[in-house]
Amino acid sequence: MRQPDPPYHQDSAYSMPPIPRDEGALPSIKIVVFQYVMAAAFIFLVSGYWTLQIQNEQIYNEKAVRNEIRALPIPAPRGKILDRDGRVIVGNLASYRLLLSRDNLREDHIIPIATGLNLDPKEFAERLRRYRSLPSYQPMFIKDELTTAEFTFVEANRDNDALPELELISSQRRVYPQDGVGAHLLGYVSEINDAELNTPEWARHNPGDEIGKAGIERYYNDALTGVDGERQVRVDNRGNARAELGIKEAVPGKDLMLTVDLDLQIVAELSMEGRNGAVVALDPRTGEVLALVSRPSYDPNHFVGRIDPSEWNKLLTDPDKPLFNRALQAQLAPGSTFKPIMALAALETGVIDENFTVTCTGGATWYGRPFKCHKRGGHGTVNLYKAIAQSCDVFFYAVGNKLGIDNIAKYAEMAGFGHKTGIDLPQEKEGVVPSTQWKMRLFREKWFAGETISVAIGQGALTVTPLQLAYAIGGIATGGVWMKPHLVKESAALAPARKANLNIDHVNQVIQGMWGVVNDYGTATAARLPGLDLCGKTGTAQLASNELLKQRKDLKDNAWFVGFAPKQAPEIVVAVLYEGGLHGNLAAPIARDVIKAYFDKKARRNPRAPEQPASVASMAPLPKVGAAQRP
Amino acid sequence: MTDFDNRLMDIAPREPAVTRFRPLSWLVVPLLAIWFQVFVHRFVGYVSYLELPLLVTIYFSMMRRQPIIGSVFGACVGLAQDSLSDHYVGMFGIVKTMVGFIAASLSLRFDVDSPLLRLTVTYALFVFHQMGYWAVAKFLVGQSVDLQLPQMAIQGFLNALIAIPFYLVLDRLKEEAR
Amino acid sequence: MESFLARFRHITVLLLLLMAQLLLLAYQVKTNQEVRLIRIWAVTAVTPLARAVESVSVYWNNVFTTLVRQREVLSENERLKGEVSKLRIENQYLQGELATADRAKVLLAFAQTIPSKTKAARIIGSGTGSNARVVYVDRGSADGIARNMAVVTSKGIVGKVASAYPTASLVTLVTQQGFVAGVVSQVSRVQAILRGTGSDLCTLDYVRNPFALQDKEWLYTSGEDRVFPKGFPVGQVRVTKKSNTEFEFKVQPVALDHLEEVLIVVEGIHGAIPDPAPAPSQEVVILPPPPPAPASAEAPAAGAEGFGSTDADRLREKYRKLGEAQGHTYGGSPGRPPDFNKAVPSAQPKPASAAPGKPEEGKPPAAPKEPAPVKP
Amino acid sequence: MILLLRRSIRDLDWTLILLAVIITTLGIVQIYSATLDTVWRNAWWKQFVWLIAGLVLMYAIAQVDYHTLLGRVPIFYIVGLLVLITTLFIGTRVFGSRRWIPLFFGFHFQVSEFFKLVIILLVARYLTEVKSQRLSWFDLLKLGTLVAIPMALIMKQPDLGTSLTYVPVLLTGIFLGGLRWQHAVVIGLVAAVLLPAGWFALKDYQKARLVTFLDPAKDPRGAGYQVIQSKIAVGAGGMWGKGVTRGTQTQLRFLPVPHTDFIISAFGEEHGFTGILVVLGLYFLLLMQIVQNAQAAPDRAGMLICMGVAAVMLFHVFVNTGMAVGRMPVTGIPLPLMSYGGSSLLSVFAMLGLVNNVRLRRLVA
Repeated sequence: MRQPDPPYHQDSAYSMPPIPRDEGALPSIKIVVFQYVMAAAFIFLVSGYWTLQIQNEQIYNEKAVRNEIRALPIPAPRGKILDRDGRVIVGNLASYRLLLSRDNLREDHIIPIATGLNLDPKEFAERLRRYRSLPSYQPMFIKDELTTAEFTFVEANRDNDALPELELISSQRRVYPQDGVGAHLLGYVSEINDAELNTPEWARHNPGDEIGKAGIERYYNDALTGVDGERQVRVDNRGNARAELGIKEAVPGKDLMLTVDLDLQIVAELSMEGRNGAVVALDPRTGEVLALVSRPSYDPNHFVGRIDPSEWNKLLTDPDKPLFNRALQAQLAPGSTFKPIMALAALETGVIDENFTVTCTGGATWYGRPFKCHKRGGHGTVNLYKAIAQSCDVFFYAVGNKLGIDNIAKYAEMAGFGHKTGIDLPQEKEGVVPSTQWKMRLFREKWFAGETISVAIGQGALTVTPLQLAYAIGGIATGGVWMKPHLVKESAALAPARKANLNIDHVNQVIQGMWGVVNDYGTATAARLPGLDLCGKTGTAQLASNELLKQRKDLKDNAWFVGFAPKQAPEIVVAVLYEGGLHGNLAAPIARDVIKAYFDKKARRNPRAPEQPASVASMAPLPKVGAAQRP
Repeated sequence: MTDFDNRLMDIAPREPAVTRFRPLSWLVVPLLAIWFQVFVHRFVGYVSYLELPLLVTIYFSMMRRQPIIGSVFGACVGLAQDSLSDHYVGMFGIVKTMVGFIAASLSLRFDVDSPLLRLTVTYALFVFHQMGYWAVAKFLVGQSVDLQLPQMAIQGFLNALIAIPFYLVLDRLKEEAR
Repeated sequence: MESFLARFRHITVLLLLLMAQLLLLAYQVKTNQEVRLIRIWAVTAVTPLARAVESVSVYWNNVFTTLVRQREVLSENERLKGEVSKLRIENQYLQGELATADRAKVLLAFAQTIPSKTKAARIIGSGTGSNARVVYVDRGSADGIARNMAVVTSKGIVGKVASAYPTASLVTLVTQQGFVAGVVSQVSRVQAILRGTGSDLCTLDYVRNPFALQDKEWLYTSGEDRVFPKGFPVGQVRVTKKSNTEFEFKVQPVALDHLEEVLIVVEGIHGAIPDPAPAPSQEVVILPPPPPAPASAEAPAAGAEGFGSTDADRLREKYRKLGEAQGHTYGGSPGRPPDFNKAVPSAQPKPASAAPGKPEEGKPPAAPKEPAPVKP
Repeated sequence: MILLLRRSIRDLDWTLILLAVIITTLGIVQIYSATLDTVWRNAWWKQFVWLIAGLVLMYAIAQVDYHTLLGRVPIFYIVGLLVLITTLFIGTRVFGSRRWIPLFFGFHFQVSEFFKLVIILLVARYLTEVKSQRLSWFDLLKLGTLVAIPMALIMKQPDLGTSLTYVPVLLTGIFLGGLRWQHAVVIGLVAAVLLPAGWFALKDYQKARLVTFLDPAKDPRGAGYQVIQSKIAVGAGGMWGKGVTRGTQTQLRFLPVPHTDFIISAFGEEHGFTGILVVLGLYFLLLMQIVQNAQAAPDRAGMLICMGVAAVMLFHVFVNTGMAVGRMPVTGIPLPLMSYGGSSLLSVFAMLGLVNNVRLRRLVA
């Protein structure tokens, strides 16, 4: 029998006796059940751990390793760009990026750090404050490209005793020549953008990579780009490296040796300074590009990393188009520089011979239209030599009329006009060589004979690039062998020379005329180099018809000059485009300086017994006209 | 407890003659040794191979014949030595603790006044000490230290040689056993 | 349990001691923090003794040297007249006094010649490890010494204060591994970073222009590390490897032999540190930047070569000067063509009238102006 | 008095205490290992202080006769409810839920942990008062409501895990108190109907936890991340573990909260299956010891108190360690004695105090 339980009192004086022990009421069986449940629960738990730790340890170990091991890339340095003598045109600069690990930053170190790095402490503290919202393991970027002094400061003070917050990360920065020297030739590298990432050309690159975007940098991007290495590190769940496990070194990009001669390039750049235009210097024997200048230029250094948008806009909207590579992309009327090709075409086709003369009275009428010669009073009786040397337009009107447009086109194309030269630079333009076919294809119109007359003096629809002009004249100067222009030696092996079967006599007559241009009271006596048989041809090309010119006075004539030397075995051919230069003889000194630089350098390289000092040589008498004719 | 241990225990307990020292010498001698280690090296470069704190540790542990005291004494000397150098505190401490323990344990089994045994024990413990320090530096702290065995052997011999007269000097500090 | 403890008492105590120290060690290794408190006790406890003994030792050193010299003089005097001997002895004695006083005097004089404010300190101890390159000096934070202060002697730089305790400071020497200082060479003004390696020789890193740096050149502190004031000698360069691509420079610090007294540079504290750290030794001292190098002949050249330039820039500068020297405007009006083989006008222009054709400095003479070079 | 004190100390269940202290010590070592280099690196020290405080609390609770405590249950209950309601308004918000009320010295006090004691006493008293081997529907409903009110308040915090810990006390109580099998069937059916309804009452993150429990791979960076990382950590431990402070997943912080809820995962990684066996064995012994005390209890009330404690502990251990290997949903309830946290540790020792209380009185009758 159970006794009634005493009521529970609210006071604390509740005392014994307790509930009497009721053996039968105690659910001992149920407690045993509970114990079994407990044991089952523990077996269930143990089995869970057994599965993970004993049966599948391998799997989870691998997962753990995948969790904690990361490969961090080591950027490979890009290959340097060297000139033909191995001088560095484009180099890399080891630069350092300074980070502040905010995890262990101490307040009282802010001022020493700011002072040491020449930062304004207030501004620095302000920047730190802005970082407050970010997690503290994220380091703060302080400065790029430390100066020597700052670098020394950081190295000397970032030990444990002084300022352990400072972290240096090394990187490489591309360095281009200052003031835009060779900018169009070299191009620039810049961070790859999203649009480029989606093109097949850049498919193997990753976001954040720096790629060549113009010039050599772009054309030879693959060779210049090295293979990035990687560092295997153990990281924590925030990706902070905790320990290094292994390293695969980066393979640096290959250095690229150009055919460019930095001396010539510099002289050409200096000559073009402050002018708009282009200079192309080739070695006609090999097609090697010795110099390639386009002005105005831009500073590729600004492109490295990411260009400032405002600066980029300024470059894009500049009316002088500094980004435009005039040497390959300016398609302009060649003007009188086309005349040597006309002359060669006329001789080769036999429409004239060396005795052919025209009387120039300062103009002539063809097909009912008046065509003027640049010399008001006329040149009088003109033969081929004089017509080239003094650039008589009337003579070439007659020659052009005799040849007809298709013959002109045939020889212009033979010289390389109207097609890309195939130089190893991106975005070359091909120019225009007009012909009956060309007009029909483009305008669905017949060719008018009157149009031929302007083409005969390098005007009309005919357009060429400075590179094409140098290539064309170089080929003629070497007697009809056109070597593909190239900037990197190995690339030449792939391209066989283009040869034309020319009568050497005809070639010599044209060259003789070009010799006269410079040395025999021709249009470019300014380019005369005493002691050197420099041949050349000036050109003054109208940009627009005479009517348009009357309206816009700012459209000045382009000055052209193309020259080569020496006369017998040309080693260098230089084409100069001087935009708005008014007259070809103003472009001539530019070419002269470049050629002079070439031969001065050659003399420097092969110092032969100095029979006469330079000062004496420059006063040496002129060789007789025609004395150096070929056999 | 293995059979071997029991046998050892059977042999060991002849009542060891505990040597007593004045309390002051427990403090002054090791301090002097450490001080010597830190400051005398500067004047006399050729004594740099000497490890006086180690010799002191060995001597006192050996003479006191109590592993606990040896361990504690070794730990104190080692820690003091550590705190005056620029490495982590505890490196010498750990090694010297073990040296003190071993020296005291060994002393239960042999005549601590025999010079030959003193020489041998000192030499062995010196080598042990250097190896131990090397192991601590390499495996616990992760420093890359070279183990120069021949040098160690020579230095140990020199230390042991110095130890004999040194111990004799220290013997003067003994209080008569009660 | 009790019997267990009693039986294994020895080994338990040993294990406990070892475990405790292991924990201590693990704590330090894991956190990379020192047990600073223990060290402060130890250093503060030992340095007074060291100081006392040091001064006694200096005294005895004087007496000892005097004795030695007296004996020398006596033996010499046996062959000389007795009367003069007394004077000689006195003379010798005075000389001896002078010699010992010399070092301190030199240091004092030196301290007065340098612009920085310094405190003289005496070296009272070295690190305990056999290859530790640290020393203790007898000035501490109580004397105004703070971490990162430069330590120099009249011979050159010694090291910098690694930690300042109340009565003493720990100085890391130039040769200690991880030590870095900015240096500049005396002649070629090449800047570099000096690194301690833990051996007797330091190495040079980040040498700006390794080609220009010559063997045996003296290095001075450049001040750019903001620790060492500019202009203290460091040591002589030894070029141990030099090829087109690889360079290796070693430097033997000059000031580390027979270190007795040093100067700690205390002045030059740039700007007050706002929050005084809990311990006075926690300050970091930053010197103001070194003054710019005096305008010298090479200064503009250095500017042009500046940071990150290529050969193209140098060549352009050369041609520009060439043009200027000859009054030639590139691509400009017709006139006498330029001569690109003329020597580049240097910083110290030679008289313009010097025969231009004359060969100079082993350069090839000006090129002959022949008609087209003959081809083979 | 002194005699009494000596007796009371001597008669404490020392096996139980020793087991608890060993487990707590293992926990402290593991907390130390898991929090190296983190802001929690002093946690192990605090846990040690809590251990001492817990032992004192345990002793104190063991002294007051549990019958007195049972007599005060209504007061405890009402005061507890008031504090729970206060918590909802003034509580400190941590991780989006208000569970803690600020106390002196910057300590925070998790009321729901201590309310467990009230629930245990409540169930014990109620079922003792019923005085019947067979519970009526009315009894079940009344007891269920009494337990459900605080549960609802705690869910409101929201803290599903802790509120669920009251359920095993209730279930164990009615099971031992005399549940009729017909009732059990009905309750089971009702629960089966109500559970889907309860689903809608759950917060989003609670749903997410349950979903990820069923399929952890579904949301590897979100709620499932914890389970996946925990399994990786445990699995990587293998047979012998990687050693104290060597567990990469723990040390590199891949394992979330390795010193509180997932301490067993950290322990599993660093000590392996061997260590897990030891710890689970210790827990099993601890529970067996509590159950043994229940069996030796002087009366029904004492038995129910001990069994309530056993039920809560079992639930905690089961859910927490099961969660670490993905066999239970992530509910955020701590592992008793091991997980870092003053409230949790103190409440466990308070419960052990109750058990000792019962034990001290076993001979009185």
